[in-house]
Amino acid sequence: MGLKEFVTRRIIQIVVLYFAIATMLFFLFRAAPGDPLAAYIGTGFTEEQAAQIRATFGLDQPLHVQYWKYMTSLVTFNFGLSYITGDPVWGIIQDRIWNTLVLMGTSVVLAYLIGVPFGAYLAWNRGTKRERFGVVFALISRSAPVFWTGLLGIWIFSFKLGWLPAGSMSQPGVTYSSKLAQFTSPSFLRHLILPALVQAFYFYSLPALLMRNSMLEVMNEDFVDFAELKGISDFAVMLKHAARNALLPIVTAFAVAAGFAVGGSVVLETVFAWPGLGREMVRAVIANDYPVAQATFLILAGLVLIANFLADLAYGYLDPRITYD
Amino acid sequence: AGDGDGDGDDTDTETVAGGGGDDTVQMEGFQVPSENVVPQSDLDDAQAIPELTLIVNPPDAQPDDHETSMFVSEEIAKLGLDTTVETMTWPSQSSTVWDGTDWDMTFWQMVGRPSRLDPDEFSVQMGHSSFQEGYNYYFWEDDEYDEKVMAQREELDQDTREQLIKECQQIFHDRGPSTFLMYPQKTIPWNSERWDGVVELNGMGAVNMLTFSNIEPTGDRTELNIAYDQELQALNPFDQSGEIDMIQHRMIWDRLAWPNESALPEPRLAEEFNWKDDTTLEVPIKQGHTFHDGEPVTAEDVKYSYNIHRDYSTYFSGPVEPVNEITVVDDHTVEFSFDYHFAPFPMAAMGRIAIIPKHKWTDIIENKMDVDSPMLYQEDEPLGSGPMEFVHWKSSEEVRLERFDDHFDPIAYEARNSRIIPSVQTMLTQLENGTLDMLANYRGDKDVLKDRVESNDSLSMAATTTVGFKQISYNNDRPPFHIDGFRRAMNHRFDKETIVNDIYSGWGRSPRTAWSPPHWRAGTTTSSSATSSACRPRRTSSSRPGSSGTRATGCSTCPPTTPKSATNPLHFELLWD
Amino acid sequence: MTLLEVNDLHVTYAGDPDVEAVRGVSFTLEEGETLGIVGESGCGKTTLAQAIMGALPDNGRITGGEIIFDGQDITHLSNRERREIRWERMSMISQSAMNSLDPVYRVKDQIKEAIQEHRDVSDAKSYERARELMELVGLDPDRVEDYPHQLSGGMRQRVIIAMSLALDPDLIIADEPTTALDVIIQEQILYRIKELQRELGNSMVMVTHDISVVAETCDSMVVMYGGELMESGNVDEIFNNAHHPYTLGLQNAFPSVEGEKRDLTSIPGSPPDLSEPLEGCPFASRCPFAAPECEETVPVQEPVDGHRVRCHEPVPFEQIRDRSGEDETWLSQNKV
Amino acid sequence: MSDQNTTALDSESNVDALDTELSTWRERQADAWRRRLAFLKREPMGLAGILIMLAIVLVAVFAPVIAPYNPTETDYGNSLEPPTAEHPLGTDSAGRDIFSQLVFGARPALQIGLLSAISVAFVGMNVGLIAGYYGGYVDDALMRLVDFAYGIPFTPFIIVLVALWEPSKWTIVGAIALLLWRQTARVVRSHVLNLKEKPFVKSARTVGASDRRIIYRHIAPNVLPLVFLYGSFAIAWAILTEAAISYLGFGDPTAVTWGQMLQSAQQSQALARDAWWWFTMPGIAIMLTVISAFLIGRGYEEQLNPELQEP
Amino acid sequence: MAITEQSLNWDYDGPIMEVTGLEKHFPQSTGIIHQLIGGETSHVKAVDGVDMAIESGETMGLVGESGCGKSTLGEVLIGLQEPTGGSIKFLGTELDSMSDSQRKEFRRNVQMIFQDPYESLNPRFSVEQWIREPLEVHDMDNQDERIYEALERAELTPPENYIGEHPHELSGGERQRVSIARALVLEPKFIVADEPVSMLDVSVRASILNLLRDLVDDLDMGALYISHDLSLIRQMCDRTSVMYLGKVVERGPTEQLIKGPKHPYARALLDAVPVPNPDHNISEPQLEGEPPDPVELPEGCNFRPRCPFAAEECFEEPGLDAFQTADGEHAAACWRVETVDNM
Ligand SMILES: Nc1ncnc2c1ncn2[C@@H]1O[C@H](COP(=O)(O)OP(=O)(O)OP(=O)(O)O)[C@@H](O)[C@H]1O
Ligand SMILES: Nc1ncnc2c1ncn2[C@@H]1O[C@H](COP(=O)(O)OP(=O)(O)OP(=O)(O)O)[C@@H](O)[C@H]1O
Ligand SMILES: [Mg+2]
Ligand SMILES: [Mg+2]
Repeated sequence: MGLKEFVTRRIIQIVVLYFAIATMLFFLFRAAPGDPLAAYIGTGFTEEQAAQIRATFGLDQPLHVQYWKYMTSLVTFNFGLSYITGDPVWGIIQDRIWNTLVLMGTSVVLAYLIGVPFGAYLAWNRGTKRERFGVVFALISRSAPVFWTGLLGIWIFSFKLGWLPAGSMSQPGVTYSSKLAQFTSPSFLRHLILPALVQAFYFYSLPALLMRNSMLEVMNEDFVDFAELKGISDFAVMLKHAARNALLPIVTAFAVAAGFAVGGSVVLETVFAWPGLGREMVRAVIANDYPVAQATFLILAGLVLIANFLADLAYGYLDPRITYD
Repeated sequence: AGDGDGDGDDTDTETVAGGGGDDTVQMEGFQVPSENVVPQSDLDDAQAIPELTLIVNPPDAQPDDHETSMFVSEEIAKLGLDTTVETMTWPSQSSTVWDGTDWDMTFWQMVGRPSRLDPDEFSVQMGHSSFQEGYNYYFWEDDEYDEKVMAQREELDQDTREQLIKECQQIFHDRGPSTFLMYPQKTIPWNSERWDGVVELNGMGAVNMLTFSNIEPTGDRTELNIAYDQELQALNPFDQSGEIDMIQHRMIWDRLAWPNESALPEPRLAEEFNWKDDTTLEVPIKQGHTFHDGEPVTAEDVKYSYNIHRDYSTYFSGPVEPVNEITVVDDHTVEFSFDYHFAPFPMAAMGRIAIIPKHKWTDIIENKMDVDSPMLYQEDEPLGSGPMEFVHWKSSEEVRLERFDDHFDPIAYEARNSRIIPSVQTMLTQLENGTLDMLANYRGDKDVLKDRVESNDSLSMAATTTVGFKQISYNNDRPPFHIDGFRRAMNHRFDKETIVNDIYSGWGRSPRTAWSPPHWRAGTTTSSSATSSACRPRRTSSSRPGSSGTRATGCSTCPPTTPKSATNPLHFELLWD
Repeated sequence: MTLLEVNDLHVTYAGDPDVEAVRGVSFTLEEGETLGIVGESGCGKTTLAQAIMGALPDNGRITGGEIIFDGQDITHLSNRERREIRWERMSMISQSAMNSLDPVYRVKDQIKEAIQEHRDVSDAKSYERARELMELVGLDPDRVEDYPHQLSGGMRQRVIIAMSLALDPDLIIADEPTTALDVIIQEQILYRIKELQRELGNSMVMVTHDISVVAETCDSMVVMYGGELMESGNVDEIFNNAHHPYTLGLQNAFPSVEGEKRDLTSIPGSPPDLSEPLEGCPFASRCPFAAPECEETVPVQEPVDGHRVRCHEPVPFEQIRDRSGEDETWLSQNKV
Repeated sequence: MSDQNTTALDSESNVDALDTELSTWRERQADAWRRRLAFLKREPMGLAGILIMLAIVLVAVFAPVIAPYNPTETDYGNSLEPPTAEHPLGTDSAGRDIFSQLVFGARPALQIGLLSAISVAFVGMNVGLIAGYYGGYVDDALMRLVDFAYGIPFTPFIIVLVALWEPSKWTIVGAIALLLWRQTARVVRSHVLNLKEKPFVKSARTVGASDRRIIYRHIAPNVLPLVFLYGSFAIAWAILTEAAISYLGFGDPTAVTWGQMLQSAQQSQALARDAWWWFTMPGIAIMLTVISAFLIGRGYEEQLNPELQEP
Repeated sequence: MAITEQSLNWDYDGPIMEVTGLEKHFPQSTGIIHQLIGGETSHVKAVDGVDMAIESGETMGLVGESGCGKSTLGEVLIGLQEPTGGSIKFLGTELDSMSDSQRKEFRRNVQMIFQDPYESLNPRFSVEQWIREPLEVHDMDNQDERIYEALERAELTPPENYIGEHPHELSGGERQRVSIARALVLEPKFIVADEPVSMLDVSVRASILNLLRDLVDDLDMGALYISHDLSLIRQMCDRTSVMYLGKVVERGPTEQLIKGPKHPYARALLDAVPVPNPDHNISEPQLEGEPPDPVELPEGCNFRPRCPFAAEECFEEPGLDAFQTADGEHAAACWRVETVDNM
């Protein structure tokens, strides 16, 4: 099977999965107890007005009609109106997708940039005190809840030292001509440092520990010994053969990491008041703003699926043995 | 009930003292009718009640509220009743209490809002029997009350209206469907080194329209950065449900009227209010004023703006309901004719309804709305005629408004950035390091705030007692709370001074009455006195709640908690103090 | 001329417990000659090969003796010196040659890597050389573009052979190059190796457990047991005139398609534990002829009939040779 | 081995035989255990993990004995006290003893951790076994289910579930069980695919063993260590997740959990008040528990995977 | 013996195992899309029309290159894999038409010994448990006795020493003996041994081979012995089939076949076996390259593309009886047998 067919098949699979997840979500929310519109309707409305509002949100229609509308929204991005503000949901969340992507992207990239060499270093120093210490350190950062390290980070770097902003994404009152201008502005980067580092501090341990294990495994492979036999220098063997092969499982893990990163945005963004999807989702869930909650969830799920897909592609690219079937 | 612990003298005195037995403040204004003493037979019924449950939110969100509930519960226990405190999150509390009937007592709080400055809102919604689905969630009914509270609505004469309100308060107090515990103070810190002219509005606090039209930068930073802890819901001139939104609205869209320093409606876009007779109000508007896009503001716009509230169901459909017709007299004059005389109109409608550009909204309503309700339409660039123009709204981040230079009442600074910062800690840090100039709704610990403000020369703080309050409500439909006397016994059981001073560390005021005094009589304080107003009695460790009788001694060097303006007419001082 | 001389070599693996895998092995290899090393699994063949190549695992160390290659003592070389010899002068086809190719690089890149690491050759030149080598080992030169997984086991083995020839080394060490392959491929590969060696004139050490492979491809041979050398010498000599009971046992355990069918004998028992120091002959416990002295003293390597044997000769060699062909001889030993 | 062969022998030697048999059996069992636990000697980190976990379990079991105060008892007079002799780890803003809260917090942490681990292990193992063993459509269907679970963002899903239903630890455990089995299932399946081609499984089939027997007697024991490994990771995940959920405000507010403690520290501005004892301690407790689970898992993994072992 | 319900025909005096036209084709995995657009699935023809009959007490050798389908044939024979065509008869009863109880009996009576002694025992079972399992599955009585007996037969003596051991405590040869004991404990009538000694040390190979041979003789079993090495086959087997790309190309008594192979492939196979004789130097291989994948097979004789003798006629498929000796025992599927013979 060729790459093209593989990609087509994966895309079809992803689309089907996506719709399945969406369906689950739809019924999950319908099955939830309570009137979803209670928050919006409040107490100031008559029955008639309430009914009108219900109609506005399409809640008066039979379930299958609602379901159909909901499913089409996945394609049209017309996720309906927020129960709280009445605004189109897509308008509320579209910017946040970027904000989340930038933060999570930065932290995952950072995590990999730190973690992979660190893991390789650990494997290289196998059996030494340094390695042991390194592993424990990685495990510690993996055990500390992100929100807690986030709090500590804020406490130290913002409250105590005053070096970094304690949250949000920008200086007040600044307008940017484009997303690019925004995401490259010094003020934005200053705001990005702490949350990205905190998240990366958590995430780097996954590639680090995996890289270590995978390196150790690869270092036992015959081709590594053989490369040494060929008279190739130790460093070149490590880099060209051991690390290169050890990277393969790390790529797969990238999908998992990205998945957790996307999910973890919920916590991180709340701690750092980052205006992203995760924080919006938390807000929406607390406020019973179902359309927004559903839409953010779906976007997050979509991001996870895309990350999985990209990891698959990258794996296929990196590992010539993958034959796409 | 009251016969359990020898402390029962509260129930058999005819004159009820507010708070604990040794409360020295006399409630001179109140006569307690003798039939309100608990009849023995009713009490027998009451004893059949096994255990009373008091619902309160978990201590984490509001530790003081929780502590108060614990205190209250202990006090009730002293009456010989079994009580427990049940912790519930706000959603469960709301569904149990608000939507349900299976509850005994609940801790409840209402926050101060500008519209609540007029006693109408509280007195009607919390007391009128038709609001049992609403704020009268405790199922209280009183025919006399209903009659009086509706009568004040139609009363044009302020003095008579005050009298009616006072009578309503009296009835409410006598029958005690819920016990008022305190009026909390709203604490608002700002950077007084950079900003001058903060107005502290009695009953409201420092965040109000007067502040934002008054305030002036002292240095070269001419943008005001103000923090909110929540996202605003909409920038829609017909939807003002969110507390956060209100100032933004008022900066973007003018109203015909606005509340002055005494919280009385005062002409704004209107030149004057001209009651031609009981049911006709003529309103000339300021000439030469334009919307931000340069189009003139005309009488047509005013009529159009008001008609939307009549045509569609909005939050203000109520206040415009008595309006029979709106006529454009000329380009700058509209005339409202009413079905009956409607006294609250200037405040309830003219002070709140935004004037929108007809030329923009006709198109929106005809062509652009997805949903048949203008309340649900969000303009990309909200357009009004207020002192500030909309620049951007980055959701969850900030709303930026810039000065509209052609306004008839121009402001002295160039822009206002409303930052959305959910974390109290972050807010505070940013205020301290100068990123922020003011915290619009600091919900954190007030002692912490005070410490920070005191240790920072550039910061000031206003602590204002608001019209919001905290109360214990009883389920009036359920024994033993269906007995007036029982409720009143409870009412007098709790020493509110202790609660305010010991539990809330003095950040509030103990009430002598139901809801609020009529705030149109209240006044303002200028920012100069505000910092010191935060001074309050220090809690001493010996004055524990429960050790009834001991009370915190006020800090002798401090002025009274709430600053009083010299111009405060305070007709109802008696009720208030 | 002697190309390789191994004198009383000892190799120990550090561990818990330590394993002394090679225990005093000596032999010489002449230029252009092929030497076969045979022995049961675990007797230290690979260790010996790796020691010569200087490619012992991290925990392995030469603890005694010397290796002299082309007149140079290469027993203890620094990494850098070692790298200069490796592949340039001696190359290795390892036991696990099938897995010796890095799965993520094309064949050409791996051959080129071997060349360019040692010689300053242009890309184009080394690519040409890669194709040339592929042809040499009987593969389609276009397959240099393939990834290892696209080749069959036999082909991969050929690629490794091609690679080992890349720099035309003096010595090729082949450690069981065909064990994992079926007979047809085995024959093809062995034949190719032999042909190339004849053409190019390099020496070779062929490690295997299959004495028939040695018989078909080697000039001289070394029989190892329990880390020690049992018998060594000319292949013809050893096959026709073996002296050591172990060599004889091995021969009798081997089936053949040639000649009349005969019953096979097996050597009961199992090889010694190399982590324990051994007094006496390592084979003593399995040897049907063992005498008390066999258990006590290590026999010295003695030249007998044109080859060397390490045996106390508890009974005369003629007797040993006669009796070792019978099953009962071995069965009479008490089985371990 | 007792059977007909020995019946002819006199009873005394019979008893002797039984005795020696028993003692050799015992030795064998002891040996087996020694072997199983031997890795601890080689894996000091794994040992540390076990010791920490053991300590936490003890604390949880004897919480009422250890804790000096009732963890929910408010004492507003002693609020926000830094550590003293009376309150070894200080008090929170409602005067509740931090140490006692920490001690009682070990209970829900372990409950959630262990229950999640068990359910994750149970579901994951069975799905993996069945998918891997039967292959074909069963495999396809189950693996699509795994893909499905992988497509769902973890924390958000749990938030939705917990928010829509009751905020209790059971909901959290349920939600974790609903998702986290995916990894176990995948790993187990790939091992089963491998194992079922092994001659010893083929041998069982040749002998006529039923599918159930093959799956649970032959294959399952060989994937059990893996399941255990992922189970230990599930403990860690579950505890971290519960903490995060509580922190975000979706936890059961009346429960005494470490996450809930951090949530109330956050709510009460413990940072601004410099009440470090309040917001550091629960974090450290979470970390210790989680890291002990990781250490155990990792030690075990090092043991399972010879390549990872030190030379 | 506790076998109560003997529904197989034990008095059958034909070959114990007989297959005709046996086929096992594996579909090549192709993508869903490929299938959706109606693409045809190609097949790996691992076993492609094999006829074979094995008598009781006889060992049939199966020899061929790697990948020619030997293991597949073996596994199909004992019912580990379902054939895609042809028939298998055990004691004259068609496998397909067996009742449940007959199938159970079939299972009890056919066993297999695998190549890799390190993977053919469950690492978690003790020797006793491992050997007991078949007895449990078939609910046999006198289990302990049977276990001892089987161990003794497999020359694991004394059994007490082995019974409690776990696989990792055993050497390769001992493991293979345990496998044999397990196969024997049910007293099967037919056994497949798939390269049982290829991973064992030379010194123990002989003993396992001898053991297997003796067992087949003593227990009057039928056996199929699989290997790619004719020298091992020679030690074991009475008759031998040579397999190439899923087909048997030559069959005959082993000695006869080794002395005079008829099919060019059999010749090549024989020639490739190294001989422990120093006078015998390695000669140029008769076969170049490797067999093609059994997916797209050439027309006519499978071996044609590699055959040095290939001629015009070879484009037609030869039957196994294309060339037979007078007694019909030694047969080869080759058009050019005579030419080959004369070389
Ligand atoms: N890295 C190592 N560490 C410890 N012991 C080792 C190591 N490598 C090999 N050994 C031991 O050294 C002995 C000799 O091993 P070696 O691989 O040289 O044998 P071999 O003759 O090549 O066997 P085979 O025929 O199985 O390849 C064996 O007992 C083996 O277990
Ligand atoms: N389950 C399977 N699915 C697809 N193809 C298979 C399967 N099993 C075997 N084959 C293919 O069938 C052919 C015959 O395989 P088989 O294992 O029977 O060969 P063999 O003769 O036993 O080889 P070896 O000597 O290497 O063991 C090979 O091409 C193999 O790839
Ligand atoms: Mg070796
Ligand atoms: Mg096979």
